[in-house]
Amino acid sequence: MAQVSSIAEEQASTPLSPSKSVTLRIARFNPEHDSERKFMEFTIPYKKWTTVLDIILEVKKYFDHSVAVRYSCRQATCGSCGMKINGKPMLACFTKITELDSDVITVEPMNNFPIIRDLAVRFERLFESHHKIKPYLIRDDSEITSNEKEFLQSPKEVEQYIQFANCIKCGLCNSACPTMATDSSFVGPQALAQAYRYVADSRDKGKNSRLKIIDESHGIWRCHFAGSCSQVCPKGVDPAMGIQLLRGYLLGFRS
Amino acid sequence: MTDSIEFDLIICGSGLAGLRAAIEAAKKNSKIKIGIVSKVQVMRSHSVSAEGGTAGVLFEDEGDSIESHIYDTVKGSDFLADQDVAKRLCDKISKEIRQLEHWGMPWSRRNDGRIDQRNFGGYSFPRASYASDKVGFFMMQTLYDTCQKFDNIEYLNEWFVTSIIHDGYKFMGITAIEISSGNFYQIKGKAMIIATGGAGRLYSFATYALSSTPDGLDMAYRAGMALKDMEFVQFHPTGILPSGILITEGARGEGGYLLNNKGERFMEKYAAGMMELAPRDIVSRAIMTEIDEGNGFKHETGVDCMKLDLRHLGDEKIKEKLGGIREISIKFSGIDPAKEVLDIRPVCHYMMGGIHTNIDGATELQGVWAAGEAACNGVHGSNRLGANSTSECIVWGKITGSLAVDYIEKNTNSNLWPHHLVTLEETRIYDGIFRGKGDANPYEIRQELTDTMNDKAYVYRDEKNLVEGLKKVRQLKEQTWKHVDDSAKEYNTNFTNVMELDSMIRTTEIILIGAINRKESRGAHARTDYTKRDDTNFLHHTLAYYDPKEPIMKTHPVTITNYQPVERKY
Amino acid sequence: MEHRDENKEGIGGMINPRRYGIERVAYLLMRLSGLGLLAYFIGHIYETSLILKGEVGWSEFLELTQTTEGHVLLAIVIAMCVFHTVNGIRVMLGEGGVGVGKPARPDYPYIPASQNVKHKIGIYSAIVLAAIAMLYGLGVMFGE
Amino acid sequence: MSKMRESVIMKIHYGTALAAVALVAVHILMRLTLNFAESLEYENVIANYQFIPYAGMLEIILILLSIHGFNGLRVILLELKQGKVYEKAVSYGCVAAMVGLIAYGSRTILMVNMGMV
Ligand SMILES: Cc1cc2nc3c(=O)[nH]c(=O)nc-3n(C[C@H](O)[C@H](O)[C@H](O)COP(=O)(O)OP(=O)(O)OC[C@H]3O[C@@H](n4cnc5c(N)ncnc54)[C@H](O)[C@@H]3O)c2cc1C
Ligand code: HEM
Ligand code: SF4
Ligand code: F3S
Ligand code: FES
Repeated sequence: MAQVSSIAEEQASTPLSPSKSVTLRIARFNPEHDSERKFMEFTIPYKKWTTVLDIILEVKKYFDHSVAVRYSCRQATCGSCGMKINGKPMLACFTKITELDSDVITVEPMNNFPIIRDLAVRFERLFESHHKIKPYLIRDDSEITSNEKEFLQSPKEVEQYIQFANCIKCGLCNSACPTMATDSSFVGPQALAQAYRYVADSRDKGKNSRLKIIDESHGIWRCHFAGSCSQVCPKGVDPAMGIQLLRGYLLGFRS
Repeated sequence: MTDSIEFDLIICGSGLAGLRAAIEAAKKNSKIKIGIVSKVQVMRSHSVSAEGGTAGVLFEDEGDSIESHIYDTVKGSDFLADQDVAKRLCDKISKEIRQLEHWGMPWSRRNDGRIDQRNFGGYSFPRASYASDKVGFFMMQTLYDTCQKFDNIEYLNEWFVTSIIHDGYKFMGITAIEISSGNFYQIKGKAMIIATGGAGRLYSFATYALSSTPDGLDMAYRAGMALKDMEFVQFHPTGILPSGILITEGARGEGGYLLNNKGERFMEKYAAGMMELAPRDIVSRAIMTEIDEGNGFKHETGVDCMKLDLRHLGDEKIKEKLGGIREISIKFSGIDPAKEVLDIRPVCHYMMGGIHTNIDGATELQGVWAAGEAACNGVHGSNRLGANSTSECIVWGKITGSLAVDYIEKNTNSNLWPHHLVTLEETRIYDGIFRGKGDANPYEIRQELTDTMNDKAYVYRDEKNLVEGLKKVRQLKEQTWKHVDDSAKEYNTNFTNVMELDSMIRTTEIILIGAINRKESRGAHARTDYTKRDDTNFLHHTLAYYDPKEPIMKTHPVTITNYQPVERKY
Repeated sequence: MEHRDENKEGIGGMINPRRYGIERVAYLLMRLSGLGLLAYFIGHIYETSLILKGEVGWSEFLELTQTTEGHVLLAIVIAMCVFHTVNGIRVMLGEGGVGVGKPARPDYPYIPASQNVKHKIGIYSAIVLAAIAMLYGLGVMFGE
Repeated sequence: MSKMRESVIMKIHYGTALAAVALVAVHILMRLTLNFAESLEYENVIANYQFIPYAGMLEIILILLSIHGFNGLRVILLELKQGKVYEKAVSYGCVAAMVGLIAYGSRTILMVNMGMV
């Protein structure tokens, strides 16, 4: 039967075509045991579609089982695999080796998140901030009664918020933001963009209560429109835009 | 002493089914304590990858009917669906789609403001509600965000559940490892909902998230519950090469063509009525037949494939309705679908089988329900229609959430906590796995195992290959892979990976034995040595019960209400 | 709660202008110029208070500022002032939601609309104007 | 100030900046109306101070920029480090410095204006 040729999506051991190699440097650090971060180096062959996540998992499988890294979907929709790749926060599964244009790839845990071990970081703060801005439609009739129809919404109205709804909570924006670099209490671009996502939804009636939540000393005002959040966002969310539009309400530019 | 936590309701799994159940339970009774225990963080569950749509009748005023949805589902299932269950799904889902909308779901809309629907395989009406091509992601977001309204839901993010504790007939709790700290816990509870999703990573070429392994199925199996219909594994016709990431059926729903190397829309030969929008089992078989007849292409990795052509849809339509797969194909395959055709091949995509439940999602163990892909309530029979799975997750998430609360309100846990079972489990995983010894690399074993499944139990199956596959699996099982080289406690995914492998080996055995036993072709189970459906001998579900040596296989009747099996033509 | 090292990037990360484009340079210059101006402002209030010491005190102070260092310092203050003002107006507009683009369906490859030419032009013109003003100031001061 | 809503404070921050743009422009232009060095001669400066509208403007600039500048400093300091005590100290410290600077500057303006030199 012709169907038996297996496909090595989880990476076959024998490469099918001659391929180039890259040096992968992985930051290793277990705060419970180690006093400092060390780097381990591996030389890994790659092909044109190989991603950084692929080679990290290659290392985990064949060289060192103990690499701690978070991953799941491998298609840039689950937001697990954010890390610092050659100095910038990116999704490992959404970054091809060929795009990096470098023979050495250094992967480190994302900044501004506490390290659990190696590349895996804690997300509690991001989840809490997200929770804080009331990320749901606020209105009294959001529980449906038996034969009720949908709330009508035109494609144009959907367009007002859909881009912000694309956020996968990967935290790259929070890792790139200059305020987050020093401020442990800042709500952060991820949550602020989500606040705008709901405010901009024509079905929502919770604008005022949300504005009140983010109008505090470590709220929206700690954003200085540096824009780095938008530059690293892998999903085109453009949190910087959402935040400034949201602030427009507070400054009275918009109503 | 093992650390202990207590909840009223334990939900294992934070995908669509788990979150929907949590909301229902939290809403119904704000006093009960709900714990969502999941080995990934809440928003990282596999469900976020669902792309194409959620089926449900919304336009009865424009000619659609629930009756038709039921029949399409039953016919799609090759008549192995339990028809009362299919009816329940189709009756309930329309309201659920609107409920999601009321919670903020960004469904794509028609110009008149109503929720839009698109064509999907096997349906006689455009019935799949969609949100561009990220329906699962947006549904997950809507549910996760709605969960934030409730104070009685707690999230145990990245906790690996290892076993179910019960006293022989009634649920008592679970054991789990907190991955970040490596600590082992017993979690007591009055009721449990298993929503651990599918196990498609049993195949190396799969659309699934890398975390989709059969741990949940296996823990239920080990606890004495039956696994049902495991031989039915759905192969989606269009997995993109080389990654295996899904190109949604919505791509064909919007008008995409499948082409062979003669440039023909070959589906004409196999399903002239529905063409590319025939159910998945039929399209996948057609692709493999074409390839076997020499009408396929070779991908640069050396793999046989077929082409999916979306160019005629135009750039704007692709951006608007298929933005996600556009991103995927440009990024991972370097192909812009508006300009070039895509290389695709059938790919492991869904498990029709799962934990045996009744129409309410109740398992054989009192106090335990199962919902979503992990459950097998019989709604999909031998072949699920596209867009019916997210629907199923929502409907039974809600049903089980509500029933579990009723149960909790009526029952108190008076029995003595079975400490010895916890100790037994601790021994199993720490002495048997964590501190095990051996030379075999568990990751290589996993690779071989999943490659074997790909080779031996793919779209077309036969006795010889299946038996060889089973032999291979048993060989692998005997090797010394049960050891964890990473000795640290914190975030030890080496440990969880080996535990996943442990459950994978048991589950593949069940799939292969079920497939060997079913000497007919039905739905997703297509045998070249028994090419016809055999309703006299095989119109029944398969059950597998745990035995340390080998699964005990049984059968279970199919519920037929209105529709007698007929030959399936599209 | 126990203290956890948050692995924050710290001041070094906050001020590093090399990774995220001109917007991040503007952010840094805005902060530096703000602080610089504040320092100058405090100094300026102090120096003008010297006038209370009568003509002699004032002239002594004037002489101090007439040195080369004084001129250069003043030129930098002029540059900071112009940059901070022009960029400040840009930032104020942006932060009020003006010129940051319209929400729209994002298409891959994603280009964030808020990081648009209008704002880039704003930043560059702030820098250029600051440079011109500084040169002009130097011209006036050293031209005598 | 620490009890004010952050939006009120920041509106003041922006407002003072905008107002300052105009006034500082006037202030600098005044330096350039005569030639620069001349404008700084003792008599001219004293004359300026004693011209009441100009002195008033200086006072306003003083207040605006003190508010703006020290609030800017407060913002930076708040972002640098967190903690209840620290943040309180920053807020009150900045207000105190602001008030101090305004007082000190006003003293100059007032005394020169009233011819007390
Ligand atoms: C690529 C793709 C596209 C799809 N598109 C569609 C579509 O368009 N329409 C449609 O109807 N269906 C679609 N499906 C099917 C559908 O997405 C899934 O069936 C559905 O999402 C399953 O949801 P779930 O809630 O059952 O489980 P999942 O979302 O798979 O969640 C499983 C959960 O269980 C947890 N878990 C597992 N094991 C353990 C353990 N040992 N301990 C603790 N937690 C554990 C996991 O962490 C996870 O949270 C698609 C499937 C795939 C693969
Ligand atoms: C006259 C024109 C001025 C304008 C239009 C202006 C505008 C601004 C704006 C909009 C900000 C906020 C920046 C942000 O949110 O990131 C700011 C910050 C600041 N300003 Fe000004 N300003 C002016 C003059 C001054 C002067 C004269 C001083 C000094 C006394 C000063 C000191 C500061 C400081 C210290 C900051 C904080 C820096 C920061 O947060 O980035 N400004 N200014
Ligand atoms: S806004 Fe973008 S970068 Fe930030 S968490 Fe969401 S997807 Fe990630
Ligand atoms: S990077 Fe930070 S400063 Fe604002 S625009 Fe983005 S949140
Ligand atoms: S693995 Fe899911 S985003 Fe990378």
